[in-house]
Amino acid sequence: MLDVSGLDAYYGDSIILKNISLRIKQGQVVCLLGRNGVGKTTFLKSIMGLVKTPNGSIMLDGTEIIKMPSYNRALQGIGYVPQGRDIFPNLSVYENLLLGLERNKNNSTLDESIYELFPVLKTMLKRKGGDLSGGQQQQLAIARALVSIPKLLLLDEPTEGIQPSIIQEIAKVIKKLKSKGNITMLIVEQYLEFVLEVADYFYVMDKGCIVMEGNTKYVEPRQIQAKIAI
Amino acid sequence: MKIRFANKFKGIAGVVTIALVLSLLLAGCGTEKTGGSNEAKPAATDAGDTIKVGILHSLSGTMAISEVSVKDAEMMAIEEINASGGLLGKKIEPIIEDGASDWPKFAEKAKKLLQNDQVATVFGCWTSASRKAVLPVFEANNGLLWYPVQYEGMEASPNIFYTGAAPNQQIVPAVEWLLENKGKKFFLLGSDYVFPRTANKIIKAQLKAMGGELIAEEYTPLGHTDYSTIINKIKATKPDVVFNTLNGDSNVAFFKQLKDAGITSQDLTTLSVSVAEEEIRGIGAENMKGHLVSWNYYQTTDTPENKEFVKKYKEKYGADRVTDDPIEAAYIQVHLWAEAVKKAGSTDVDKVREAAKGLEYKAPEGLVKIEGENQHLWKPVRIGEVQEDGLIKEIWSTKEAVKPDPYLKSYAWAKDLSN
Amino acid sequence: MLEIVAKIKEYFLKRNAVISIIFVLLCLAPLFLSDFRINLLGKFVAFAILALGIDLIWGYTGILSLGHGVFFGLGAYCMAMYLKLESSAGKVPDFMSWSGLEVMPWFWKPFASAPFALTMAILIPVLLAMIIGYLTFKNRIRGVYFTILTQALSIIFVVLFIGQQAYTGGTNGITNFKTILGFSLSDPATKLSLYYIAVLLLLAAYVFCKLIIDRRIGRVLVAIRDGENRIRFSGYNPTVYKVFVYAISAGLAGLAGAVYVPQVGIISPAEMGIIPSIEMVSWVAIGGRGTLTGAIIGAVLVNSLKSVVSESFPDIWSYFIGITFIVIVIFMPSGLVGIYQQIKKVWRNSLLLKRKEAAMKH
Amino acid sequence: METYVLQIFNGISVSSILMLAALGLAIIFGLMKIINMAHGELIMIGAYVTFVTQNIFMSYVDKDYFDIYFIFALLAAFVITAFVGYLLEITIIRHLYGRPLDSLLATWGVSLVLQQLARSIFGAPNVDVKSPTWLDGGILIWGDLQLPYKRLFIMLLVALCICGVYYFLYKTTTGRRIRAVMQNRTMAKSLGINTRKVDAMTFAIGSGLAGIAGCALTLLGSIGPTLGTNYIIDTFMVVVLGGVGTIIGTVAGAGIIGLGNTTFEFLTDASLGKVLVFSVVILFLQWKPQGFFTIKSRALDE
Amino acid sequence: MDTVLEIKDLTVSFDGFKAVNDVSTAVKKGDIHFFIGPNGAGKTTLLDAICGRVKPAAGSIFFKDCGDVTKLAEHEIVERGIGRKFQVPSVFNSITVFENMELAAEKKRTIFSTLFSKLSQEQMERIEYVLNIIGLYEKRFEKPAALSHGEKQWLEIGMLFVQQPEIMLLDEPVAGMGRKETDKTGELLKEIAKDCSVVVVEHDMDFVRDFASTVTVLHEGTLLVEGDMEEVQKDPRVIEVYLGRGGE
Repeated sequence: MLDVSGLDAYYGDSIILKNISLRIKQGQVVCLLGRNGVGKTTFLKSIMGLVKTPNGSIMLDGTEIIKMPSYNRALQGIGYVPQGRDIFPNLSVYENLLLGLERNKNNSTLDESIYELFPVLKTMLKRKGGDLSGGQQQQLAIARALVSIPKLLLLDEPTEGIQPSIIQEIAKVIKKLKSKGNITMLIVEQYLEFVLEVADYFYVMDKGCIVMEGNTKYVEPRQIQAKIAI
Repeated sequence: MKIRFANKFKGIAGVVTIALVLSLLLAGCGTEKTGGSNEAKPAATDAGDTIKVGILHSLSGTMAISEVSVKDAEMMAIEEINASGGLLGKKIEPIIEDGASDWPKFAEKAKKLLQNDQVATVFGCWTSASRKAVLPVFEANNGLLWYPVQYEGMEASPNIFYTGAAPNQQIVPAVEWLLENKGKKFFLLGSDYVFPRTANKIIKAQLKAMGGELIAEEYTPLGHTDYSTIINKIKATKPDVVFNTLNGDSNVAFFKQLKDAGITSQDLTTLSVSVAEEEIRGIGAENMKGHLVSWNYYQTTDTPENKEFVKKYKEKYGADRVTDDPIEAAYIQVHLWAEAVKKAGSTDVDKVREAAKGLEYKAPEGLVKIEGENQHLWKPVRIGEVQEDGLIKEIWSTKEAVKPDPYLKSYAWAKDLSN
Repeated sequence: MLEIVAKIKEYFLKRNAVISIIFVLLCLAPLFLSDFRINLLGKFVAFAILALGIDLIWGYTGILSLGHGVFFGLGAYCMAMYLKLESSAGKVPDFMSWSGLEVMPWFWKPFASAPFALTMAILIPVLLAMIIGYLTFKNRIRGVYFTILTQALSIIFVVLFIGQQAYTGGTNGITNFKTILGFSLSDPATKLSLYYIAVLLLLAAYVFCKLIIDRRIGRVLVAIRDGENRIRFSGYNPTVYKVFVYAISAGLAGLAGAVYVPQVGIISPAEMGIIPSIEMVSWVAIGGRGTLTGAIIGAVLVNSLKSVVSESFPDIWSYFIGITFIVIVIFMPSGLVGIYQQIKKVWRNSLLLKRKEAAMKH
Repeated sequence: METYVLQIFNGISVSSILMLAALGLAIIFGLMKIINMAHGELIMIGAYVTFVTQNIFMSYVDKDYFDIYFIFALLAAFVITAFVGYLLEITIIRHLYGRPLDSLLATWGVSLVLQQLARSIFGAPNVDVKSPTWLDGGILIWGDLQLPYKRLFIMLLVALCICGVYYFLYKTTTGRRIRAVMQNRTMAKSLGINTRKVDAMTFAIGSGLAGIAGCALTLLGSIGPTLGTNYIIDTFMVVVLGGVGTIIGTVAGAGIIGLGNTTFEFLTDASLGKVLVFSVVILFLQWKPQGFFTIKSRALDE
Repeated sequence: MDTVLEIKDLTVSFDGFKAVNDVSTAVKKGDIHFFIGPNGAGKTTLLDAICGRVKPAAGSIFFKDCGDVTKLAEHEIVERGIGRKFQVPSVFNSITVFENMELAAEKKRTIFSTLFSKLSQEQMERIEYVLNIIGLYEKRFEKPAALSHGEKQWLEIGMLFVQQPEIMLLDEPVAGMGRKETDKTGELLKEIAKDCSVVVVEHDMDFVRDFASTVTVLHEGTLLVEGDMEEVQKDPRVIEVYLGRGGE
């Protein structure tokens, strides 16, 4: 499904990622763990084409996308929920959702089923995105990424700065999506409990390299904790 | 050791780079070095096989709309002279400078022409402001400026020849004519700068002396684009005559908007002193039809010299171009200077000035003569009406050329105006 | 003794090599250039004084003012009033009588004194800047808003000066000066002295600005540029500093105006307008904002270029100026000095690399 | 009485002209944070396009149909100016996003070049555009009170443009895309929006509106290379006074400046009127530094 | 312990929306006082009100013996001894780490003194001392752009510390930090709390648990519970709105 190999990424002149390789199978929920500043977010950005990636390859469903501009990658079926949510503050909730449809050109009507996942959104369609609370914005951002049913969903720290009750809800949504099985997810997280709850497979990143990977079912949380904490 | 050397090297490199840049820059400034002497007499360059003359007009900025055509006319006259064998056996070489509608820039370029290029004379300027800016330069360097535009008078520098109308050759007769033929109540409208303000001062004195009545006096900033309020004021005060000293662009807005307000030349007499054929092209003849102007020359002026002049000008610059008063004045001033040089046998400023006194020339506008006393021209005065085709029909004119009187000394009512 | 010499050497040849060369060249220029060019250069030196002020407020503090023409103009008018009065020899100046003014207005009278005029040339811009700055900065008008507001300011002054013809000379401005302190303005010796005075004042202005930016206040200004709100929470009141730097920069502009007028011989309201103000900023942009040397180089270089190009291509010179300007602003935002520093950096890096390689071989 | 009624009409008329000239600027400045000093020159291009269209009609179209040239001119002015705007965006403006003060300086260079270009192509003197005969004259209300068709037409045109822009920005997919890109470029990109295309289009539309303004201005004023310089500062004042980024702000800003200008001019004179209006604007901004209408957000950052 | 800061009936509103609604609380001397609550509960706004960034619609804030500080400008409040750190690290990027500290350290902040005064020996020592505590002594001549995220946070805390405030307001000081950095920050706070009171807004519950002496829970602009972590954690309302059903 997603096959990254030998990827380097630069931020300005400084190299952030060195020779990263990572694979995700269809329908899998994969988590990328690591301390702050090791390049997890940069990795998602490099899949999205938001940072310079002079070397390496990113294959999505057998298509090489590393040379494509960001918007084209989105059109290939990647949904992206960035750190800090990046809701359009002066657009209404409804308009924010509609923008999620940019990816499938022909489909201009919103599928009502999205409100089943996030009932809270239905009650505030007319409000401005910027007026929502952080947790609501996070839900809106995920909903926005989901409305056009992406092949691959990238979630960057979905729990950061969110109150625990909403984290629970988000976890529920992810599990629900996973059970349907038609979506592949890559989640960047620091919150280990959350990861173990939702993910099938994990990678741990440190200083721009992958240092550990494995199946979440067979791993001792302490082992990961050790890798992250050092 | 190595490090030390590198540091030193680096320092030297920096110094060299900067020195290079600066010396390039100074070299750019100092294209010519004139022997370091500041007593370099301009106009003393009879050596060589050309006579350098300066042409100094605004080729960019807001004044370019008027001055470019004037420059064209001067260039045409120079070419004529060169084609007919030149002057004193030499070709005239024009050096063109752009005053860029900026008065200090005019002063700078005048200095450059006189001190650096040592030109024999300069043809140039349009606005009074630019003339006032260069005047001290010409006086200090004993240069010679030929100025082709009608202006507000009150000036007679020995270093300037004024080939446009003085107030008594345009404004004063026009007011007199209006009082006689159109009515007593005057509305004075002008752009907010020196010519309109001074012209209106003259008009006010004249109205007072001749039984006219001043209804209102309005000034708008240069580049003003909306005249609806002024037109409303005109409507409210119901004058007999609007005496218009607006400049350039503003005329377009004024006449277009006047027509839209439903006021035609039948309803209201306007007389303009800064609108000539060239400006009418920009305003649109349909907007100005029937309105009056006052000048010394029109494209339609019926003299054999003019037929020839118009033909040549159109051949050179295109059939759609028109001639007008400042263009004609610019054209003849080059010839006047050439005649004076011939007469003096030299391009020396003092000699030319002396030779020019009383010089007569058959100009397109009729016979003109340089008045030695104030270096203005004797000119005929013509009042005209704008026609449908954008040309101007003469409806009244003085029998003969009028003597220039920049200080209006011959008018009793004007004695308080000048000092 | 040797130590002092070494220190002086270090100071002028190493740490301030560029600026030292500039001043040496400016002092030697009369040996190479004609009177006319020296006169022009003198004008550019006046502009350089102004550019220093703009650099202080824009380059260091990050406030873009497009109203510096006003301060320049006010300074110039103060000086012009003095020159005009001296030339009129006690009579009412010519343009006043054209406008129908019989008696000299009261506020003109003290300008007959040169020291008074010169003081006012600096003081009036400073006071105006303090008033405007205090109001706008206190109300936290910033960035683009301040810039556009200063444009409105320059329009107001231009229209006002044009409209008050009897007091200001209207569009014509004030011109036709004869003498300064009794010396004839057309005398080459006077001109040369004026040039050297201009260079001297530029040096003074440079040292003054350098003193400011090398002190802690210089860091405060840069900090305001980087994060105005943050500096409040370090306990500094940015309003005071902004007003201060605005006033200093206005004062330098006024001084520049006073230096400009006797050399050029005219000041008109057009010089206070928006277009001259934008041009002033462009000098600093092209020279290199945030470095005092850049401001001086920019002012002299851009104006020289403009003069030369407009003389060679009077019809189409605005193409050159326009395009140069676009290219520099877009592709070299740190200006000529920035390019120089970059070259230096690349050079140093390559030297370091070579040294490393050499060390490896050992 | 008539005088006062007409004066109010004049005020509204001046406001509408300012609105038309400022609308494109409001979009470019408000959405893209580009201070386009060449906006006046885009207006000038619109005016020259009208001039050229007129000449083409004069040469190639039957006299009876000459009058409809103006409709074509409006369209042509929009399309061609938009195209010039597009070219500017892909060559110059593109490099200036996020540097508003630099954009001011660079576009000033652009305006110098465009002015000289107009001078080279059309010559320095003003040119004449004949207004269509169906815009001659005016509605006679009573007595002397005549409201010129041209001014009424411009008011109508402004109303249409504002409605059009509003509809376009807030009701169409493209408008939504534009707003999304302007609020968060990176996120818009990540959602599959081609931001480069949207940038170029936004700038082109802002420019196109300037073209329409230029076309309309031929009805009232002069057409020359320096046409734009007469409007640029007034339009900036409108945008700043109204508040950046809101159409309603532009309307309010233009209304205040237009009415203020004519009122002060009526009471004093044109020069003093201008001084007074600008002074009032400066004072007003002391009170409300962000202009009349501001986009409020809880984000307290810069 | 003495009360340093007392907030009385404070209300802050944005266009009618009450971000902080009638909140009263107090900060004691030497306390590390945490404000927690869901997003949008008004925590940041509360800090903004204390340091003068927003003006309250009603209520007052008393600081030491300075009286009500809500009427003062930001820099005046800083002079009284209230320091503030923002969520996003905001240090001055064009000047060096040392110069950043210098700007904060110098107490005389008038134009005249910035023009003429130099740092005293004592101040130099204090800057060096603080630089050592925050671990940036080695990097003091570098520009902040070269620092890591965590180091920038520490630099900003250091800039506050060197100001010698009596109360320090920190907005999410450990956001974006790893565990180890977070712990180090906690230790830093403890060190700081020896001389001054610290108010922290934070989400990281482990961090709160480890270092809080007092915790105030805000919810939708109002004060829900106040007490030590033990009490707060047990409160059913807090569990309901914040900690979530599962607890932690």
